[in-house]
Amino acid sequence: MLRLTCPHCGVTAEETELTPGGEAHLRRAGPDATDAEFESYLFARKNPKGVVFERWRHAHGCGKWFIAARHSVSWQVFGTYPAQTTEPPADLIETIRAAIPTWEGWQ
Amino acid sequence: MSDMVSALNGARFEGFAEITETGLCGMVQIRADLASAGLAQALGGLGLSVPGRRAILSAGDLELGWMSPDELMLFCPRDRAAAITQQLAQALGGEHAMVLDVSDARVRFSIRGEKADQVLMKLCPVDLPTLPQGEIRRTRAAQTAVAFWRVDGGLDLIAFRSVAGYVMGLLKHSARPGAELF
Amino acid sequence: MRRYSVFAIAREAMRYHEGWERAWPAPTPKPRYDVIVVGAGGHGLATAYYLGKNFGITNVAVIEKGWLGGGNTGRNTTIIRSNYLQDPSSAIYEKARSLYEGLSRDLNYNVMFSPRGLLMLAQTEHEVRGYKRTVNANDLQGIETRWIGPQEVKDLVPMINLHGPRYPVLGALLQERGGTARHDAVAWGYARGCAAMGMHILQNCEVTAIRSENGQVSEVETTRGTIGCKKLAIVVAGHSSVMAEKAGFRLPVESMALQALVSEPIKPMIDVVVMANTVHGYLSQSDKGELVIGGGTDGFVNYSQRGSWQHVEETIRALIETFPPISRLRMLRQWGGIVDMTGDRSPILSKTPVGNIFINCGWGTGGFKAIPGSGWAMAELVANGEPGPLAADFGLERFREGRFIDESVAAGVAH
Amino acid sequence: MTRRITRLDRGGRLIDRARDITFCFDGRRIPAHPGDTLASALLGAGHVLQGRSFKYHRPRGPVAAGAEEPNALVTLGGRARMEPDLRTTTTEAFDGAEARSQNRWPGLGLDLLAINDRLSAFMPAGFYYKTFMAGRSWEKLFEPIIRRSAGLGPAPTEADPDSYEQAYAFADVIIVGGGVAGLAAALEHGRAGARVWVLEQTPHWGGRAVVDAEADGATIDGLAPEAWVKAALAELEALPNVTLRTRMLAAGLHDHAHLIALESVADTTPGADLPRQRLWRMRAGKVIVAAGALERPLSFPGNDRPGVMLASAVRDYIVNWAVSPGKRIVILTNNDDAYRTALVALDAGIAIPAILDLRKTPNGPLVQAVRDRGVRILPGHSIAKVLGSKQVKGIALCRHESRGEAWLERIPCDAVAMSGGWSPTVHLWSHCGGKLAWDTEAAFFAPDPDKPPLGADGKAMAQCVGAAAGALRLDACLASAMSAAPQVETPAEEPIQPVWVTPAEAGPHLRAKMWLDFQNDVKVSDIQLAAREGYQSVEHAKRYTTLGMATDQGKLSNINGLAILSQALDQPIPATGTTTFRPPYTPIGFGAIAGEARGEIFQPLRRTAMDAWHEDQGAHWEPVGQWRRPYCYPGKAEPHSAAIEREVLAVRNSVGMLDASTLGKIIVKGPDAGRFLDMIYTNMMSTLAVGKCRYGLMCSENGFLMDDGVVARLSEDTWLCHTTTGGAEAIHAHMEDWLQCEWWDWKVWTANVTEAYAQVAVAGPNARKVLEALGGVDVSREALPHMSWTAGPLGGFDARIYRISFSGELGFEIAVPTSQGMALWSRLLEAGKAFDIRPYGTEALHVLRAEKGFIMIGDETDGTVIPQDLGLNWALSKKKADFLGKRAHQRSFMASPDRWKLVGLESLDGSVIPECAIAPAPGENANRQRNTQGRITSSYYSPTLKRGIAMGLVHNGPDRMGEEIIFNADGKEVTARIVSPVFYDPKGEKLDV
Ligand SMILES: Cc1cc2nc3c(=O)[nH]c(=O)nc-3n(C[C@H](O)[C@H](O)[C@H](O)COP(=O)(O)OP(=O)(O)OC[C@H]3O[C@@H](n4cnc5c(N)ncnc54)[C@H](O)[C@@H]3O)c2cc1C
Ligand SMILES: NC(=O)c1ccc[n+]([C@@H]2O[C@H](COP(=O)([O-])OP(=O)(O)OC[C@H]3O[C@@H](n4cnc5c(N)ncnc54)[C@H](O)[C@@H]3O)[C@@H](O)[C@H]2O)c1
Ligand SMILES: Cc1cc2nc3c(=O)[nH]c(=O)nc-3n(C[C@H](O)[C@H](O)[C@H](O)COP(=O)(O)O)c2cc1C
Ligand SMILES: [Zn+2]
Repeated sequence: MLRLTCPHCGVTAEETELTPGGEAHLRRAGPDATDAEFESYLFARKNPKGVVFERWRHAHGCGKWFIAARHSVSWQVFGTYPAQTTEPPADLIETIRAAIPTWEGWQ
Repeated sequence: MSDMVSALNGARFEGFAEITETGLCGMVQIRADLASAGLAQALGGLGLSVPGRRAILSAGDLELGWMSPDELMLFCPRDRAAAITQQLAQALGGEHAMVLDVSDARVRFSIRGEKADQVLMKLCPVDLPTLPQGEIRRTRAAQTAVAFWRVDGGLDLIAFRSVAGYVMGLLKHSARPGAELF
Repeated sequence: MRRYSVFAIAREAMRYHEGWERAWPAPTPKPRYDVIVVGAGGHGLATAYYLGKNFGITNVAVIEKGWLGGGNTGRNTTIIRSNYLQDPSSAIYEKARSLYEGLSRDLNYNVMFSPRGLLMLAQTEHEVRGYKRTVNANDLQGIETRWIGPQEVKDLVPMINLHGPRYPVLGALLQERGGTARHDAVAWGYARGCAAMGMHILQNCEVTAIRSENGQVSEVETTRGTIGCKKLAIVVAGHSSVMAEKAGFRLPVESMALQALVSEPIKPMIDVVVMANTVHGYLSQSDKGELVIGGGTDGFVNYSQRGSWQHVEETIRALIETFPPISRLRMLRQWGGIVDMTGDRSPILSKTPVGNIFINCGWGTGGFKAIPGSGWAMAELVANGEPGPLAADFGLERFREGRFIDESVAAGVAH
Repeated sequence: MTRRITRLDRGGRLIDRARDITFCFDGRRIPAHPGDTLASALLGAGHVLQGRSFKYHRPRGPVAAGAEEPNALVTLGGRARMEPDLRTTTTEAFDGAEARSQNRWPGLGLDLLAINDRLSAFMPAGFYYKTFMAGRSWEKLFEPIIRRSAGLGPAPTEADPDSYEQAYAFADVIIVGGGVAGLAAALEHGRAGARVWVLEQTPHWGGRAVVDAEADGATIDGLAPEAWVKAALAELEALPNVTLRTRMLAAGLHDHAHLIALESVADTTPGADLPRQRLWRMRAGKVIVAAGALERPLSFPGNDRPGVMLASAVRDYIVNWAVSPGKRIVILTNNDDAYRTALVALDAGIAIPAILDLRKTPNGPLVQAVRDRGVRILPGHSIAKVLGSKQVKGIALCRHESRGEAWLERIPCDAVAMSGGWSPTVHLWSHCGGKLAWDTEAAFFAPDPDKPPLGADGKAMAQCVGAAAGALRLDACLASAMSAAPQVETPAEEPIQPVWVTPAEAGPHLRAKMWLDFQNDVKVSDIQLAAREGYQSVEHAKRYTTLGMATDQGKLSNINGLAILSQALDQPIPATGTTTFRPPYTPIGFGAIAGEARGEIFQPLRRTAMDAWHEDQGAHWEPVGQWRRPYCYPGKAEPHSAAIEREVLAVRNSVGMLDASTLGKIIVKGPDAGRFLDMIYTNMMSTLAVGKCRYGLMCSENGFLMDDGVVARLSEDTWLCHTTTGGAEAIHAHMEDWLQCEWWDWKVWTANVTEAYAQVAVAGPNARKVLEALGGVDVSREALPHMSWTAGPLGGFDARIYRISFSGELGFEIAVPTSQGMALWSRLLEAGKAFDIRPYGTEALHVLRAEKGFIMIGDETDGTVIPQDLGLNWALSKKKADFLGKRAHQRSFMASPDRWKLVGLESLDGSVIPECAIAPAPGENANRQRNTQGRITSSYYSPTLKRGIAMGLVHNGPDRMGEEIIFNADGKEVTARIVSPVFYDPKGEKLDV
């Protein structure tokens, strides 16, 4: 059972206090999207065996959504940051690059 | 009002710690930009200031807890809740803020005694020994959401009102005489 | 290949069983095959088997990165049923179940199919309606199921607590010829069957890259060298996204850990398989005596074959509430598997953006029961290049069209 | 068989000889002392035979003295407290305990199923895969036989009367194991001020060192280890930052340094009003595994006979419990450590007729010490056969380098102590990915310190010390655990000689008598068979033979098994590798895993303010999510159907009241609230006038209908959204998700105030009169028209009143603070008396709404239904550029006109169509399934119309009004006519009064 530090309230919460919310940084496809764009937005998932950017809600806590960068095999946590952003913070990207030089990036 | 009843009507249990449902308690939920001057001023009117992250502070019979980056919970005597709600709402009239009297949405328990911590150590995934005085911790107790903080002689805990019976059941189970952890 | 029988055993007993031959050889890879199946789980092996048996295609390699059957096929709770609600699902699961009935003889390998009866407990009015609907659907689908009342449930499962304080048992959906099979034997039996047709099973051979030209795959790179193929079937369950990425497309799939556990062995305690979906737990007893228990899935991407502890707690809590006597049994071992969850929780048997690559995945928490039927349908898809009726509704295009096959509507779960 | 009392006159460091207790074993009274295990007391009373093996039902005695015991399993306690499969070696004896042997019939001494042993030649590993395939012979005949003879202990049949609990703990360092290494590590970290927990599974501190020193006289800082342990404990106890716990098993190490531990609290005092066990969920900065090492047996013919034991176990029984497993003990070893057993045995007056050392020239100080005491040491010798069946009577001696056919001598003895070397206890290290390295010299897998299990920070989360790290010698052991290690005096030892099979050239006949997995009856020959048949991966071999799958999980012999597999495959041991180590270390009880969650506190039960009243009225409850709601209020002996009918008619004819408190209530406020709700709902909410209510629909982004409810506009910038009972939390979370993660710059606040208000629906032609009787705000038709709300005093309550209706009758919903809910309820009952007001439950609610053709989330919808299917197109705003679900509805399958759509259905004979019936259509599909054209979504008897009514989804239904179609349910056919779904008051005249 994993533990993540909520960037909003600073609590290091265990999984039972959190709710997972799937892949982060998806771009919403609205009414004008093509079928392919809409399908991709709703379903196509990167699902990497490696670094994942995933949404979590501190549900049994401050109730806020945040994003965790985590390794999907080792469960190493590279960092967490508030969900109110469209891309991961630069310093976090640096941290991950340093840990995994072969990492192909978050997109 | 005389026909008001709290969830468990003041139920008590004596175990290795003393558990009491504390009866009616006023609770006012405030959602606002916690950094706004208006909020500080509005709270100032009650002799309160904006608590820091996860802090709970008190002034007289008021307590004010930090619930999230844009939410506070004010605890007060039940009969003052409506007035305080109004007062704050008015004071915050110009802001994008929301003040609600949610007094009856929750139930409050007191856990008293030297071993009060141990009651919650059995229910909450929280490092109790390091919980400082003046911090309010939101978490879960077994399978339901709670928040608690230290007070003189033990801990106070709030949970949703509908599960008051469940939470009392948990606390009683935890505080059973002879079942101390240490 | 020598046939297995009681006489063969008796003969071998006389010479200390020194004369048995290998169930499947360990060949060196050929440079090229007509079909490469990636993944020697149940679905991959069954695909190869029916390619040979139904279509005469035997120049086939099944490539496995670890040991065959070591994926989810070797770690599942072995529940077999076909009492699904939606037509496409019940068709393929019933095809599978009916193949299970004769599988031991077909493979000459006892897979211990045990149609001991399967119950899905209804513990809310909502579940009652869901299961009654399923019974009615099954009737039209040609699947034998029936609704039974609480007393009949009690007769089948004497240790059940019908009157749980929270969720009384209101009845159950019973499939009398649902049950279990010995999971490893299914993989081993198919592997032996494939080997008998001269197919190659290449273990410890991981596909590391897929080479395609003009939208057609030509060869795969593996840890045992480059191997060419005319067609490629990807049947790797939890690793489907990883393989799809190598082939250049994304799937509507997320890989998550599903956990299971067994108790210490005890004398027979429960003769049927019971699923209790309101409280999330399912239970059967293996022939060796351990209770085989399945629980919940983590809701996040996880490739670790471990899972989060709280799901074990949830499952055990639920089961004790429903089966109080198990409280004094002990957990012997817990483990996880990486399941591939699709956008509608139903499987994918499909053509792909790459012309001669076919994919079979998305069986998630419930594909063991489907192995023979899925292999059958997948063989048809690979051999003909187009899906047959069993696979027709499970194509990838359904996500674009909004044509979901959602089973959770009745059962709440999809195992 | 004669039983001899083998309790020694002196010694027994763990038992309190001054006190006597007794327990029962198979009906016999067994004397014991506090501190005994069941095994030690049974052995002390001469009961070597303590169990039967799984497959062949061979007689078995304990082979070990600890957690690795595969043989000596019993059932403890009776009736509701019966617990099967307990190891006698780790179960504490207590006064009045009742133990029974298991897996035997009729008795332990005479077990008829031991016939399997005679047939063992026909039952090698995996024999069942090769036969029983004819017809249905497997399911009908063989499987039932196998099932009955498999299994171990009996299945409990009653509910467990005991209670359990959990606890959480956090530490910088958690040390697993209270041997000298663990205590040394505790001193190291405790002195440095870290928060330290030390967990020891047994009731005792000190581990092996204290026992071994009895033999070799080793000292730590000049002290006997026993004294050193005492001093260390005294120091640790004085440190406030150190917590010491015995009887606490570290069961599993999980990701992010999550350690699951099981504490035995009241196992030996059944019936005490205490939690029996406590499951700890611990988080550590680092876990130090100081779990010691496990001795390995040797594979020789007859090594499973009762009386054949691990050499260290023999030593433990003598030193710890003053029990001698035999009067004459032959020792078979490949290392020096077993000589310690000889020394303590000799000191206890036990004869050692011979030590068979598989090495050619053993000569270390320990060997010398034994030789000096005149013991016959036979280098290069081994055992060709163990004589005796239910108890060792002697051994046949042979050369190790032989086929074992030439017996050199028979040596009478009543026990054999064997030692095949040691394996570090790496389980916890390995649970979460710590890797192992094969140490050729020492012949064991040890933790590879360069490949530890990693924690959340990507750094090592565990470390092994002491014997668990492969530091077997006492000096190395302590040095590995502490930076300033104490001074250790301990004898030198010569290297072990790895031997996996002895005699070395044993033929198949003898290899079929060498046990590896004692419990599951896996022999050397079985592993070799697996290799021969291609089950060559260690994981295949495990599954084919069941090696290591027994209740000891291979602790005893897995290493031997994989060494033999390696030999068979002619590959080095590391190339074979180990099977996966999985939690728990030893089995842990389900009761403790469930913790407190049973009975009343199994799950949260949500109750409204009026719950107790409903209970008093004898309401029949229905769980709705975690709430419970009255389904109906049956009178004494009144069937539910009658109660429901009565409740429906009360509403139709006069007035009824419903506890609607569970409906979700979400406040949405802010300058962007209208815009936000326009996205969340399919219809337009921003245009709702203040004071008005509007029914709204919500779709998921995928287009499916997810919730519905009435929205009220409270003020210019505030709306109140009602949701379904089950939906409140989910919809609130859904709103917050969109607000926080997509439209975070929109100025909107939400709050879920569901629990702050009790809500009562008053419905029926006389509803207004009831409200008027209470007095207060004007609720007249003019002041409060349908779909509007008002606030003000009502009967002295500060109430909000919504004029809405889910029954089709004049209806009000009154919300007051929850603390006044009961008071309001009582006042309404009181005021309604004049109109014979009746409470009604959820089922009457369902019938009432169905009569009106209102949809119900969960009935008409099931997660695959879109609003268009339900004829709710009017609620899909065409004016809005966007809302959740809008894009989804444009996809071909959802936009298709060719869908199943909602209609009303009436059976021709007026009967109730079975709920969930399905309508077949002509023909079959490509998979030979009957085609279908519709299904029933709701079906009720309508007390108002006195006939069955139903709603359903039918292919192109609305275009087929009046058509008859056949539904199929429960094997019967019912013909129904397609009609409008609004059965009652189609013009809505009852509402507008
Ligand atoms: C705990 C658990 C309980 C379950 N319970 C049930 C149940 O009761 N009933 C039921 O019907 N289903 C159940 N399931 C689901 C079922 O196990 C799976 O759906 C099914 O086994 C999938 O089979 P498969 O052949 O597709 O995949 P797998 O058996 O996982 O086989 C895929 C294979 O592909 C290999 N592979 C992956 N990548 C590569 C590569 N790059 N190169 C080469 N090989 C590769 C893997 O090593 C693996 O062996 C359960 C699953 C789990 C985890
Ligand atoms: N000379 C040899 O061949 C040889 C071989 C093995 C051990 N030894 C001796 O054994 C001693 C080893 O000392 P040590 O401290 O490393 O080990 P130890 O075996 O003395 O102590 C380990 C302790 O850990 C406990 N434990 C094991 N698993 C546990 C779990 N999961 N949860 C809780 N407790 C658990 C055990 O009950 C035991 O008390 C030394 O004296 C060493 O010399 C010698
Ligand atoms: C149906 C079934 C029954 C099992 N029974 C046992 C058992 O009796 N003993 C045991 O040790 N493991 C048992 N296991 C678990 C396996 O040992 C193993 O943990 C599981 O297949 C996952 O593999 P892994 O742990 O090697 O990753 C069983 C597994 C399954 C699927
Ligand atoms: Zn937080």
